[in-house]
Amino acid sequence: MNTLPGPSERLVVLGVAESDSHAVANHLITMQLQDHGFTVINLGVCTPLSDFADAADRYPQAEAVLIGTLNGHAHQDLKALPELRAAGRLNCPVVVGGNLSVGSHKSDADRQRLYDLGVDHLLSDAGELVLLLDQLHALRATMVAELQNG
Amino acid sequence: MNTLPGPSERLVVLGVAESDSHAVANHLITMQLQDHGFTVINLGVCTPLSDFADAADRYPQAEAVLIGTLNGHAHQDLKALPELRAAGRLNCPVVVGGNLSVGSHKSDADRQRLYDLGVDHLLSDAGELVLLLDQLHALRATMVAELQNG
Amino acid sequence: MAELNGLELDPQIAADLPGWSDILAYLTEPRRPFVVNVLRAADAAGRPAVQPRCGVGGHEPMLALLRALEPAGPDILSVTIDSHTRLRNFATARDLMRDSPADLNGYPLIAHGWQRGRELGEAVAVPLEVRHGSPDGRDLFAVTLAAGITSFEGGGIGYNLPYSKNVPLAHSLRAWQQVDALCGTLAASGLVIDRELFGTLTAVLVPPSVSLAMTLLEGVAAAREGVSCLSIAYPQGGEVHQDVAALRSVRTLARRYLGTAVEVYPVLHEFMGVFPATPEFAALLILHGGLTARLGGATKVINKTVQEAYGIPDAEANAHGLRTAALGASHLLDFVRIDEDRAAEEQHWIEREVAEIIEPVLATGDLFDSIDSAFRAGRLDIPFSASIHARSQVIPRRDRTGAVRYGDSGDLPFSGAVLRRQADLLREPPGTRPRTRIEAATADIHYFLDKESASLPDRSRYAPSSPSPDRGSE
Amino acid sequence: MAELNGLELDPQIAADLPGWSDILAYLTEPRRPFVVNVLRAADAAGRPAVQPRCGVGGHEPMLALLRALEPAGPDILSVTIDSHTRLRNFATARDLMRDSPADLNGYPLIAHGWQRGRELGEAVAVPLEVRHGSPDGRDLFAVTLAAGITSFEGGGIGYNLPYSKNVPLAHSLRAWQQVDALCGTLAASGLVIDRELFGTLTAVLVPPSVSLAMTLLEGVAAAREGVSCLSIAYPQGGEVHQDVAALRSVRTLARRYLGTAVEVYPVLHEFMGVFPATPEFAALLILHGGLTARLGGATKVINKTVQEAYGIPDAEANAHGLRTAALGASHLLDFVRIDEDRAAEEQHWIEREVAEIIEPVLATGDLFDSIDSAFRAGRLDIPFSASIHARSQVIPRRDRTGAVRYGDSGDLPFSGAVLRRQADLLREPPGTRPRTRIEAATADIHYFLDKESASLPDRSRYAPSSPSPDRGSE
Ligand code: B12
Ligand code: B12
Repeated sequence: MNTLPGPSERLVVLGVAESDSHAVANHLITMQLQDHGFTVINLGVCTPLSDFADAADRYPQAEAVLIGTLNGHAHQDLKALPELRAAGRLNCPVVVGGNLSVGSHKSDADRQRLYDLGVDHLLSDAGELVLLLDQLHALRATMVAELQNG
Repeated sequence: MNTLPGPSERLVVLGVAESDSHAVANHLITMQLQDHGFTVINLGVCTPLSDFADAADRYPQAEAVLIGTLNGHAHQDLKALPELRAAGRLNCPVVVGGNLSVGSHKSDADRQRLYDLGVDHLLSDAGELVLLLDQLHALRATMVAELQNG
Repeated sequence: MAELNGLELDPQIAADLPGWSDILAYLTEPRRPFVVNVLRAADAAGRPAVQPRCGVGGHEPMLALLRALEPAGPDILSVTIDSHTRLRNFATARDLMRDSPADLNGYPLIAHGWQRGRELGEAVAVPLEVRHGSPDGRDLFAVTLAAGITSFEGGGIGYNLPYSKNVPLAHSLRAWQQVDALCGTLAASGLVIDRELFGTLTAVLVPPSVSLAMTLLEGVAAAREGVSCLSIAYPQGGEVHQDVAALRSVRTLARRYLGTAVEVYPVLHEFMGVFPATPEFAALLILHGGLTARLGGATKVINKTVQEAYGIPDAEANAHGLRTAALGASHLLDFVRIDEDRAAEEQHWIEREVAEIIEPVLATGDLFDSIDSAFRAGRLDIPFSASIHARSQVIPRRDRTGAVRYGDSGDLPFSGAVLRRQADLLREPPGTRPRTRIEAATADIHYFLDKESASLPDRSRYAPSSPSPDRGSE
Repeated sequence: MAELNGLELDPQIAADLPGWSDILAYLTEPRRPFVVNVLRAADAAGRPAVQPRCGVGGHEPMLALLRALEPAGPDILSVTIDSHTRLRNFATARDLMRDSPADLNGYPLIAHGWQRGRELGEAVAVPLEVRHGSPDGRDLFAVTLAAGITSFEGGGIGYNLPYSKNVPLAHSLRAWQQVDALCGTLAASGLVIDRELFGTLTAVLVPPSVSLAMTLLEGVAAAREGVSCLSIAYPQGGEVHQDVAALRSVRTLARRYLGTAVEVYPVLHEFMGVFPATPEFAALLILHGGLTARLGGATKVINKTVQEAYGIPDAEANAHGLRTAALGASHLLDFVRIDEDRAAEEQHWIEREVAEIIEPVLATGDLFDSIDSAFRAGRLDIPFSASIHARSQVIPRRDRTGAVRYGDSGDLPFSGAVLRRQADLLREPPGTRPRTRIEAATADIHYFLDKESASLPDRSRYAPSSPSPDRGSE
């Protein structure tokens, strides 16, 4: 089969980082993704990275794990990512969005150290999320097709 | 005689620089010096430096020539000072006060180039004026006394 | 469990504390500044006290921050606590304090310890308040007291639902009951600790009657334990008549439900929603908050800063915000009148809505059980809850004046009159294009961003000089 | 003397000008923006247009300044002229333009020439106004017209007495008569040049009726020459009811004395006295000016900046001031009401005082002679005159509300009723310590500095980050 799965089959895992209780964007993103036909496994606020990994294990069809982090603690809250990946977990794309470091003067280093942990995509506006998910989805479909054909 | 002259005998020449029409400080300084017993020869606003020299010639007893300059044009408006001094004029202390250069970011160079023209004292607050005049006055009295005694 | 005068504590933390008599001795030193005195003076003068939020990870930087802010004239200074400490991840806070304190979004007071806490208080002349967001703040309170800090924010509802995912209300209410009880003991011996209640909740589009209902229930609980000084905070929503009415309601409702044994001070948290990014517009909103505080008779206002949209502010921006809020709250704007009839009408309805929400809760048996079961049933509720223990069936909406209304009041036990008025206020003029729930929510949440673009022409070409918004750096 | 359509000019300057038909052709190009259209639109919308002062010596820096300010959303931009050009020291202006343009406090338009003037207009989309302070502005007006600039500030009284020492009024009035006559000719052929009258005068403590009396006399003279668009500027004194009343009086008095053939637009110059030095306080005053403009129904407001106390502002501070004034004048502060009864009472008295000052002047023979002899006799007068041709027997004082009153009205022909009211308003409560004339004048002049120290606690410890006040650098 070469066709993309229907929208109702699309699923993502969403949540807010471990030390962070900012809930509003989480509520809105859930609505937005649902309106776009996604099934959203919403783990809510204050979610340790290991809980994200558990959810990803439970839903292997998840297209991505989406982690919001507003309070500036992104780096600390995602610190376990290399360890979990080394253990073969959280292998789907990890997309992180929000306000990514403490303070009003941001630097590229703040973003780089998140990439260094293994975060796949950094977004600062959830408005870009559906577009990114669609791109990732198309990419996966192409790869699957290549694997099947190759 | 070693005693200072009485206050009523004290006289200054006051005015505002050539291109400058700011009048309020000029009105206030006149009142202030009069209240302190000075005779004020007030040349008013927009007064070319040569007019100050003329007044100084006319009032050789003047303790100082006081020039206000608010509009930022101090340097240009006082440019003739070296020339006049070279011609043996304006030999009493020249005191300049106000806002001494164009713009909101002042530098020491703005002040230095006024000293370089020969300005004797720069004040930014007319409140310091009477004190300065008294100091100059005392100094002159000492020098006169020394000349007489020496 | 260890214990400090009725406060159950983590044994390790308790072990590090000084003795109770040492704590009392330090608190009673004559030069110890008490927040309650500042509040009394501000209230008497009719000029709101101004207080910034502030907290950084390192101890020296924290001392420097307090010292940098003091000349800007705060009446009270804050020790804002980092998120790990709030959530009792004390070990994480301690590790970060050691390895990269700048990565902390607040001051880890427990990790630094009460001795350093005393140094903070001694560094400045004005009194301090500990501001946090801990569903269970008992250990933090013990260290706060030991540090000689005389004001402590929080309550069993307002520091639970916005600040954690899954702490049962029964747990947080009992934790805060212990805090309040200890304040009661201290008050009985003449040491008045100010307890501020966080009516701001989830901050974004909080209907005034939801905010007031929660703080009044917490207030009843606190008063029962003998707390004698309560600061009741309300978050500025942005529509001045509504905000003024809400602040004025704090006093009438407190008299009605808390009696006269407790001193109650209304506090305004300057606009707590999504903040505009242009410095001039942000400054106007900060000034506007100060003005709102004064018009509403607030005793205190917590200022925002022009860096709110960007991240935790630096000291300079915070000092600027503080001064701007103070100017808004000063006599300079004495000439400003508002439509008092409109404010009075708002106040009437706010008081009525609060009564309809809390009176059934106060009427039945045990207060904590009653609160707990009301939340389960949705008879108490908050919008955009962080916690799974509130249903968030309440959906707020701004009306055309910008006032925050109930688009859906869920299972709040409102009378027909209240429900009809809310529906009327939100009725769109005929021919209005219907909006999706996300469009409506986003527009209401971005209210001041939209006003900002409308009022500052060509804002798109605006680029802030040094800090740039995170969204700009993408 | 050379001549341009009735305007007598310096022959050298005239020689450099393009022909009259070229000037007309350039002005009538369809894309030429006219200030009058901006004023009409602002008036219709009920939102004051906002305009900064701006002028630097070099041409490229001037282009850069205009381009830097445009994104901040001005409705009109200024070409502020340097002092040498104002006083017709064209040679000095030219030398400085060549050798050290940064030493000029404005743009020397005559030295740069009309071609560069056109480049300024073409660099931005909004129309320009030439703002100066020339007792005799004829040559500057010729270059302004040739540059295609459609608004020109000044008048025979307001651009003489504050701006020079010894230019006879007879001279300046006749110079401006020629400017007005040419505007009349242009208006007759459909090209409406906005003429702004500088009611700000000496800016410091100007009683509203003095300001209005002068601009109305100039307005009568201008209307007689056929000028069809007049902007009548009034300087914000700082007491809102008085300022609002003065702005509203512009419209009623203009109808009474100028008839309906002239379009008249009230303009507020944001506080023109000694400006506070703390950025937050300065910003509040700038916002307050925008609000005053809107409440008073001004068509335009000229903004100040947080660098006013320090020196000519940089582009960033000017853009900030512009945005802040615009926010003050925007719908955001719609909720603000003032005591309308108080404003109406002020307006009644301002109108009466103006009538008492100008009606005798308008009643007798030749207007210019009449103005001239009234100034000689002190029946017309301004405080703190720069010129020897006004007596400055008028001594202004602030009353306890901050409104500007007549401490001494000299020989202004006021009725007993007006004099009694002024005396009553200034009567000190019994037991007040009498002040010397300097103490009183200084306190009134430093009104906002004193409020600044009172409202921002511990201002003594305030140190501005980069620009520092000149008085601080001593
Ligand atoms: C409302 C609010 C609160 C409320 C939150 C209520 C709740 N439970 O939700 C309260 C008052 C409780 C609160 C508390 C705190 N807050 Co807060 N808060 C805000 C505020 C004002 C608005 C946030 C918001 O709701 N925005 C609305 C949503 C829709 O927008 P958003 O969150 O920005 O999300 C957008 C993007 O970030 C992105 N996005 C967000 N999540 C995700 C996820 C994914 C996967 C993607 C792709 C994108 C994405 O897309 C969204 C839409 O564009 C902001 C400042 C501001 N922006 O004005 C501060 C702010 C986020 N808070 C901040 C902080 C620090 C805290 C505290 C730690 C207290 C403190 N030390 O000051 C605590 C948090 C405690 C904890 N354990 O985390 C800081 C973060 C600072 C930093 N990074 O340097 C901010 C920026 C304020 C500031 N300037 O200091 N806060
Ligand atoms: C009122 C005012 C005017 C009035 C003046 C009316 C009049 N004829 O007097 C009007 C509106 C007409 C005006 C015009 C202009 N002004 Co003006 N004006 C001011 C303002 C607002 C207050 C000045 C004032 O009267 N202060 C009250 C007196 C009591 O204080 P003071 O003048 O500062 O004087 C104190 C000290 O400076 C000092 N001092 C002053 N004189 C002297 C003399 C001596 C001997 C001593 C010892 C001390 C001393 O002591 C005084 C008491 O402490 C200032 C800004 C401000 N400070 O808020 C701008 C300001 C001085 N003006 C300024 C300018 C540039 C002009 C113009 C050139 C227009 C322009 N390009 O913007 C024209 C001047 C035209 C010309 N030919 O000079 C600039 C100067 C900028 C700079 N240096 O970089 C200022 C700072 C405004 C600004 N930020 O741009 N102005």
